[in-house]
Amino acid sequence: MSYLPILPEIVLTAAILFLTLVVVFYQGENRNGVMMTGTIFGLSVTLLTLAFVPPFAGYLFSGMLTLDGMAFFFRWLFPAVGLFVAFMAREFLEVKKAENPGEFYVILLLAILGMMLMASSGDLITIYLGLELTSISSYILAGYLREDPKSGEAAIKYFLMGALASGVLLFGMSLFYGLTGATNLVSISGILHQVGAPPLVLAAMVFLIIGLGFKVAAVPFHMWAPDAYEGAPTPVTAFFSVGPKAAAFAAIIRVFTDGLSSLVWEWSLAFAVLALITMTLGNLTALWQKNVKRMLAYSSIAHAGYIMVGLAAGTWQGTVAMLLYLLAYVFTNLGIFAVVTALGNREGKDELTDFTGLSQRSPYLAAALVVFFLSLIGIPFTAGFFGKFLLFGAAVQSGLVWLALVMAVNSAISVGYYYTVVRNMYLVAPKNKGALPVAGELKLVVTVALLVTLILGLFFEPVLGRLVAFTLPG
Amino acid sequence: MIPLFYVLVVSTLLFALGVYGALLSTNAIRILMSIEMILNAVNLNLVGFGRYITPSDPRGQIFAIFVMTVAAAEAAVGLAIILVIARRYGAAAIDRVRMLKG
Amino acid sequence: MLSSLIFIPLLGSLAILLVPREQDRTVKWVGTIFGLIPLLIVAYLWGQYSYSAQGMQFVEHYDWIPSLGISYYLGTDGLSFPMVILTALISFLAILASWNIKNRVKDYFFLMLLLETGMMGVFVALDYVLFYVFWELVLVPMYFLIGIWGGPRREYAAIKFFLYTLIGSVIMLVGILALYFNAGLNTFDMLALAKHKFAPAFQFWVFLALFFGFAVKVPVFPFHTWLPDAHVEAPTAVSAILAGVLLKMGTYGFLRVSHPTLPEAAKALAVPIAILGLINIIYGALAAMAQKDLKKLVAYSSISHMGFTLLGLAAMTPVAIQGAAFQMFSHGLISAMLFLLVGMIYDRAHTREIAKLGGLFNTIPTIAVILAFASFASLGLPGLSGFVAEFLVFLGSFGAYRTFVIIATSGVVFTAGYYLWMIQRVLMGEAKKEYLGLPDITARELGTVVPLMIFTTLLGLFPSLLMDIMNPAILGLVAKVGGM
Amino acid sequence: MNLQLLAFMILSLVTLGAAFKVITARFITHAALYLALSFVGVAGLFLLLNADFLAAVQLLVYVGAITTMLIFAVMLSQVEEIRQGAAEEGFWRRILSARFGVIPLAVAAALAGVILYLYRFANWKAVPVAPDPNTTRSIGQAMFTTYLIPFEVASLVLLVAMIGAIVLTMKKEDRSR
Amino acid sequence: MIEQAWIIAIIPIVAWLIIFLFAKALKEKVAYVGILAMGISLLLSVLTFSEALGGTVEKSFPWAVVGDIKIPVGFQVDPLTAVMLLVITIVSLMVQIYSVGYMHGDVRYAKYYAIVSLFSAAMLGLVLANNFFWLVLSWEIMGLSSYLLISHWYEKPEAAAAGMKAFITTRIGDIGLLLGTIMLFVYTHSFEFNVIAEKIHAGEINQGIVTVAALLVFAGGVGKSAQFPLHVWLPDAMAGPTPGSALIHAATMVAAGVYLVARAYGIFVATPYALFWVALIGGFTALFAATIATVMTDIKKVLAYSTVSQLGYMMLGLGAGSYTAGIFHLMTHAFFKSLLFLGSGSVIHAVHSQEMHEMGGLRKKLPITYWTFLIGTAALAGIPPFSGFWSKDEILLAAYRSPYPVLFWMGVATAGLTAYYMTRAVILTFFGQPRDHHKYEHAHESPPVMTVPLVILATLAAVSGLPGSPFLHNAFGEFVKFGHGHEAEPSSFVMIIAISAALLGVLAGVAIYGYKVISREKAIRSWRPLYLVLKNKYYVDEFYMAIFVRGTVLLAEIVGFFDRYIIDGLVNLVGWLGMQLSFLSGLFDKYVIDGMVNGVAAITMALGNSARRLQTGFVQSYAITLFAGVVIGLILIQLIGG
Repeated sequence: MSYLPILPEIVLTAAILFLTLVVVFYQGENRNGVMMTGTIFGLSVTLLTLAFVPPFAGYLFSGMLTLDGMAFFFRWLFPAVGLFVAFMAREFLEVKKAENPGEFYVILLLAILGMMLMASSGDLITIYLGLELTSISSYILAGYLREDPKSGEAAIKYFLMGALASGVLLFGMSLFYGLTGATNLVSISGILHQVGAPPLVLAAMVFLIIGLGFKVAAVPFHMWAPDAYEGAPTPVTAFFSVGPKAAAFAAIIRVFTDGLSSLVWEWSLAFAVLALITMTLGNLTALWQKNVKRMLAYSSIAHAGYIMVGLAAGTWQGTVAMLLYLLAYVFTNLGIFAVVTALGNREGKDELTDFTGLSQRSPYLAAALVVFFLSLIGIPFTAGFFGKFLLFGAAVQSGLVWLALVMAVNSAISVGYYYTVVRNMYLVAPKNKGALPVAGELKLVVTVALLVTLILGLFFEPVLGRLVAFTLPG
Repeated sequence: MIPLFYVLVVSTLLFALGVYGALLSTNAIRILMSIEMILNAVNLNLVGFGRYITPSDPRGQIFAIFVMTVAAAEAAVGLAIILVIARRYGAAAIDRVRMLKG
Repeated sequence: MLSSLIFIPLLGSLAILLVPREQDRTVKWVGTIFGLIPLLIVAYLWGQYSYSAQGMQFVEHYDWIPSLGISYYLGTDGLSFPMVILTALISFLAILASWNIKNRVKDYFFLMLLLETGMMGVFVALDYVLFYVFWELVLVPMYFLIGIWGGPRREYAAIKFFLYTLIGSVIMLVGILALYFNAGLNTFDMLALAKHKFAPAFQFWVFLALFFGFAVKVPVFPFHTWLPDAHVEAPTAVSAILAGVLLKMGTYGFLRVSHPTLPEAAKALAVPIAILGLINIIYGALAAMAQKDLKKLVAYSSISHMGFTLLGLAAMTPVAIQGAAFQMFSHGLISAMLFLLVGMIYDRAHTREIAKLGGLFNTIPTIAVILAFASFASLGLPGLSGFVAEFLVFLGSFGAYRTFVIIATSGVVFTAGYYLWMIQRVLMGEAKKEYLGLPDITARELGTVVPLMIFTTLLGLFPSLLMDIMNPAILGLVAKVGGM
Repeated sequence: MNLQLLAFMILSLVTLGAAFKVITARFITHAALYLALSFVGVAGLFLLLNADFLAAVQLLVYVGAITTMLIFAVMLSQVEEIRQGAAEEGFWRRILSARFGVIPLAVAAALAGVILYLYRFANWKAVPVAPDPNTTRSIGQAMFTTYLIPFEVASLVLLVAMIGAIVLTMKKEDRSR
Repeated sequence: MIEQAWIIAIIPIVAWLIIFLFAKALKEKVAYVGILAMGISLLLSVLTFSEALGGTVEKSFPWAVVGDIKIPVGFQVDPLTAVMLLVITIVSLMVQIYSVGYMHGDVRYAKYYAIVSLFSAAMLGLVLANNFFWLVLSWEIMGLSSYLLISHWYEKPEAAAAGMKAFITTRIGDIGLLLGTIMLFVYTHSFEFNVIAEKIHAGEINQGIVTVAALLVFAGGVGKSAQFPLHVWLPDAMAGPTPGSALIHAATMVAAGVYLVARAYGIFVATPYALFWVALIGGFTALFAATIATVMTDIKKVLAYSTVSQLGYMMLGLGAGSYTAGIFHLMTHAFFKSLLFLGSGSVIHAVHSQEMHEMGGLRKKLPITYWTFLIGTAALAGIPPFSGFWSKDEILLAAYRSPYPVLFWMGVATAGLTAYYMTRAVILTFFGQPRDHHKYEHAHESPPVMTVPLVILATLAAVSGLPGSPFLHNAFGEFVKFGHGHEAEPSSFVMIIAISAALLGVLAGVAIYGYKVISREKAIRSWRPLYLVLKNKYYVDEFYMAIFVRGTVLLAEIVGFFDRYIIDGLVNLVGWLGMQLSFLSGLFDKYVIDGMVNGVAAITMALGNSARRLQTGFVQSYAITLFAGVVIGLILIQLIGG
């Protein structure tokens, strides 16, 4: 049983352990910088090894891992996300004078490892463990700024709700174990096909939907998200809105398409309802927000709603649409948060009013932010447009025309709150004068995110082609 | 031989008690305890199913073991966070923690 | 060649980004040059254009996203080529007229060239997604142009413009997607979808969705309230483009998309569209008469003139549609000229209040004479392009809507009324002392207006210049729709 | 009424009773101890369900580690309250009050009711085979073959918990010794 | 030459361009450019006239292809055109020469000459056009030049107002012409007069349509030739420079309406009903205008109303069935009316006032003007042997022969009144004691450049009647006739009546104003109400102003208000309402809503607000929603899933 297919994970673990030692023993003054370069190096090597690994390794370690196209997609996406967040974190940690900046990176890498496992697991146990690894690291990251009361509050709320939700998830998993006698997804789906859909199976499914739904911040289990996003340090919020959320979606796809494929009618309907409520409530509440991070939290909830439309379609086109939308959403959001971090590092707080006159203070960031918002709304020439366009198509093909229309209307509503930021940036004179000095890495992150959003918007074909090839069923 | 249904009844009641505790208490530590109870209920479930559905295979118990380890880790981190809160708000009274809202 | 038309302005806008912020003059020169090149290309294309060829010319067809059937498909025929000429001409003149912009010159010219790319793209795109992409692209620079450089209530006008058009275009997108999925040809190619037979009931709903998207742009009666605000608040050059080109995108949408693809629905809804067109004419003319602000008067006159296009569209006889298409081109020239002149007056007198202006014939004679010329062109004096368009629309729609045409002619009288009343109050009378020292028209300003005057007169006397281009396409369209 | 059933009854009562006391105990320290008792009850149940290794682990991990940690946490966070012996005031009043008392009770009861109702209908595919006598060996064997990956991940979970706890709580005493 | 007759129209356009472009350089010399051009055109017209005696010519070239129809451009030269070419070029030349003196030192001298050249070109183009499309084109350019001319001295507010009034009133008429053209085209698929006429004769179109079309075309004529309902603009048009008025508002442009009826006579003949209306309106306008002219004190207003009346006369002639009579009177009228106008111009030039009461006894001071004015008056009044008598006689003859005797008596009454008010004008201006001595002293004869054209026109006014008279055995009738031109045999009765009406008018004029046998004041006092009505021009202007102008402006105000407050308001109202709603819902909520514009957006804000307030920030409530969600989920899935 060669370990080549999981080489990237092994390399990442090695990097984690090595960096832990560095944190303990390196006493030099620029701990923050050194740790960041170490993390960057570790993640880059992981990405490199991915190139040598055969993407279609199939079922490994007696079903614990299924390394198919989707797993490959996520296994390079998450380290990339890690790179972005690492770049964003350095200056933030320095500005906020966090006590122990080193450990931040170790916990971040652990979280990423957890997410990669979630995406490529073939067994309920590995999903649970991957989920917990990511969640626990997230609780810690949320509360990382000990002095900041908001960070503590965010952590406690996230922790308590997270623990309860994983309790619910576990209960569901135990029920499925009881009903099918197996924890491996493929065997579960085999047995379920014979068993059909007795009431208890449906109940177990509900537990799973809610347990994972919580992680994705689907309404009505989203309550923790706005507080956690607003309270947590900005790079962590960036990570939350992109990392664990995408991993949770990966887990949902894994569980529902591989495991519960026989109940496709039931859970697609459930997700359709969830999608409707989530996107509508997310958009509506976002209109009111004064704090940018809280507004982005609701926007992220709304986008979770849009992604769920892919699930509601219940077809492989839906899955492809979801993956692509996630890709677009991930990089656009990272770009936005990079700008928010840059501004946050200078202004201290993240109120909407701090964005006034940004177009004069740093035109590049302002223009980038406009492009990112356009991508989130789904204006053409941006990645977001094609993401939404595919979701729209998948929904219509599965007959959910009403859901597609709701998505269109929601996109129109979302213009409302993005517009207020753009208005402040361009049409209102800057509150405090002076150009905004932006750290090098943040500019790098914004530029890369901008490039991905635009390139995806324009040359959409290669990405779609490869994605379709990977995730074809069977 | 104890019928499976009885075990499930006990685990469900324990689960319900855990949930009731979590919703009711205002002291963070008490909520943590309730969470532990919920996890215990799940373990009971797992072991029960292990015994009756797959007696020859230790699958259930292994799952339970992993749940335990995670529960331990969770408790550790949870308490650490609670201490951070306690330093700020004195007692771990959750209801005073209401800065983030709206 | 068409791609160069679209992407040279884009190149220009990027080039401007490289020019350092404080060198206003270089920014202006770069802008003007990149404005001029498309005009030269269009002239060259006009030479190459074969009047007899049926179907599309200068076609460029590459796969963009084959799995979804989206292709980078450009082409132009009798319907779109005049619009391409109009866009190139008016964009260049608008850029030329923007030389007196003072603040944030670099951003201004960047947005102007971006706007030109968007407009050019709309008229040459033959793929729905490409069409929608350029349609939206026009929206963003327009919002900023009005929002940043506009008049006192610019923010309100800008967001009103943005919301009206965005909602319109979102509903239009739903219509397009409905076409795409219902046809099941897995392609967004306009011409292919036009050949596909859709069920009449389905056609009706999609036509309504598309109608809403285009009607906001034209603007058709109930959705027009954004136009006066947008015009009054927009800077001169921007409102010249807005009136000159943007309004034509709506009617172009009808001719290129709604009528050929959904003929039954177009025929069924012909009468309501004719009525709306009629309301536009009369309502626009009367509202113009009541305006106190010179620019608002011209804005409402645009609504009235676009009413003629709608009437022509509804009649669907070759002559009527020819008249409508001719009106699109001629109104583009005339309204752009009017807005440029109003801008010149505003730059000098710093007011657009008709009551405050007066005796301009003596104070700024050249501008006054040209404004008189433009007003006469606009009220449809024969010998100028306005009359030819209106006459053809009347001629073509007389058969189908006898009573509407007769009522519409009253609109012509009202138009003559408010224009002459404007000339009397603004241009004639004693020279007012506060306007005595004003400088008359500069060479640059003259350069922006003279080409438009020449074109208006040429087309008035020899309309065949434009009609020969349009004829084959229009005959094809009418044959496709089955005529009234 | 064979011996096993009786033992099961007793242990269940112990577990559930202790659990109830955890929630309703007026002093947080008492709650911690009741929790430990509940864990012991559960360990006993494990024994009955032929999960002897698990019972031992339960006792070690839950009763030994987690409860002690809880008590430490209580000591660190509420040392003054405990010194003055102030119980959480108005405990019972809160239990019965609408906002805190009734709604949680209703939710929990409804949850239990629905689950039990569903259990009644479920037909479990029980396998009448005798249980595996030597669970510890089979657990050990499976742990390092089929469940190797989860095992490694569990260790990483523990690692992250350790680092996290240290990072969050360590006082800033002078590090450069 | 007849083949290239269109050159006649092009020369003045070239002159207009030269003047327009090089106005600054030429300064004074613009006049010579205009006069030279018109001279050449006159020569060519004479040539064309001589060739036209031989036969008519018609040529057309493809001009524009519109959809499936082809619009041709073409010209034709037939007797009517030939005569009109001559008349236009002669009068235009005379006016341009005269204007050198009259307009000397005017602030916009070049602009004046540009307008006159442009007008002449348009008028020549009109008579040459062989199809409705180009007719309408030159028709409107004439309208433009008349507008420019009337508002030439736009510093004066009444001139600007008069210009606008002229343009809009004629525009209303033009709409009729336009609709008529379109209607004819829809049924005959052609714009050319001859083709349309043939198709109508062939009976391809039913009678009703033709009548309506004819009446619509006639409406165009009514507008341009200032016939009854649309005559209000001509008197006010006198605000323009007199020579211009002489050319445009006396001789040629206003005659275009009559020319149009003549040119489209083929259509009118096919519908007797339409012809009757033409005659009726013509007759009525003639009488109506003549009565007003009798009380006018401004010399130019008298001539203006006289023109309206004489145009009515021509329409009467055509309407009564005599194509030749109408055109003959048009020719003679053009000469003597332009003579009278130029004469009055030289009087005004001399005394710098248009009020006849400030004149008097100018006979000695302005001998040439006096004698030429006298000849013009005689011609207009219809005193034999002057031209007016012959042409008026022809029309009366036609009216007498026509099936409606009332027309004849209207004509006779008008003839009488015409004689009366012209005599009154002559006496008031040239005879009696000078009423304003200061002006009398300064009065001096106009320079030769003004008097020479007067003399030429005077001779023409005297002589131009002869071709239609029996002496030259009705040469004019032979040349200019419609179809085979049935000529009503002359009746001595009509001639006697006509002469006696004229003489009676002159005697009445002399009696009242010359020897004051009947005192003017007593006459006015006795018919006070009639006098007032006439003085205020039957209150037609006031009526139009009240109904149409005020009505339109009021309607415009309503629409403007409606648009600004109702439609726009609807959006804002809903927006405002929505905000109030959400404000109420957020009453105790301190967040101020960031003024969302769109009503729909405001409603979504209200929904958003309530959703937002669920987020209490209290962990307990989060946990409850989580587990409540679980319970509800379980129940729902059973209901749906089962």
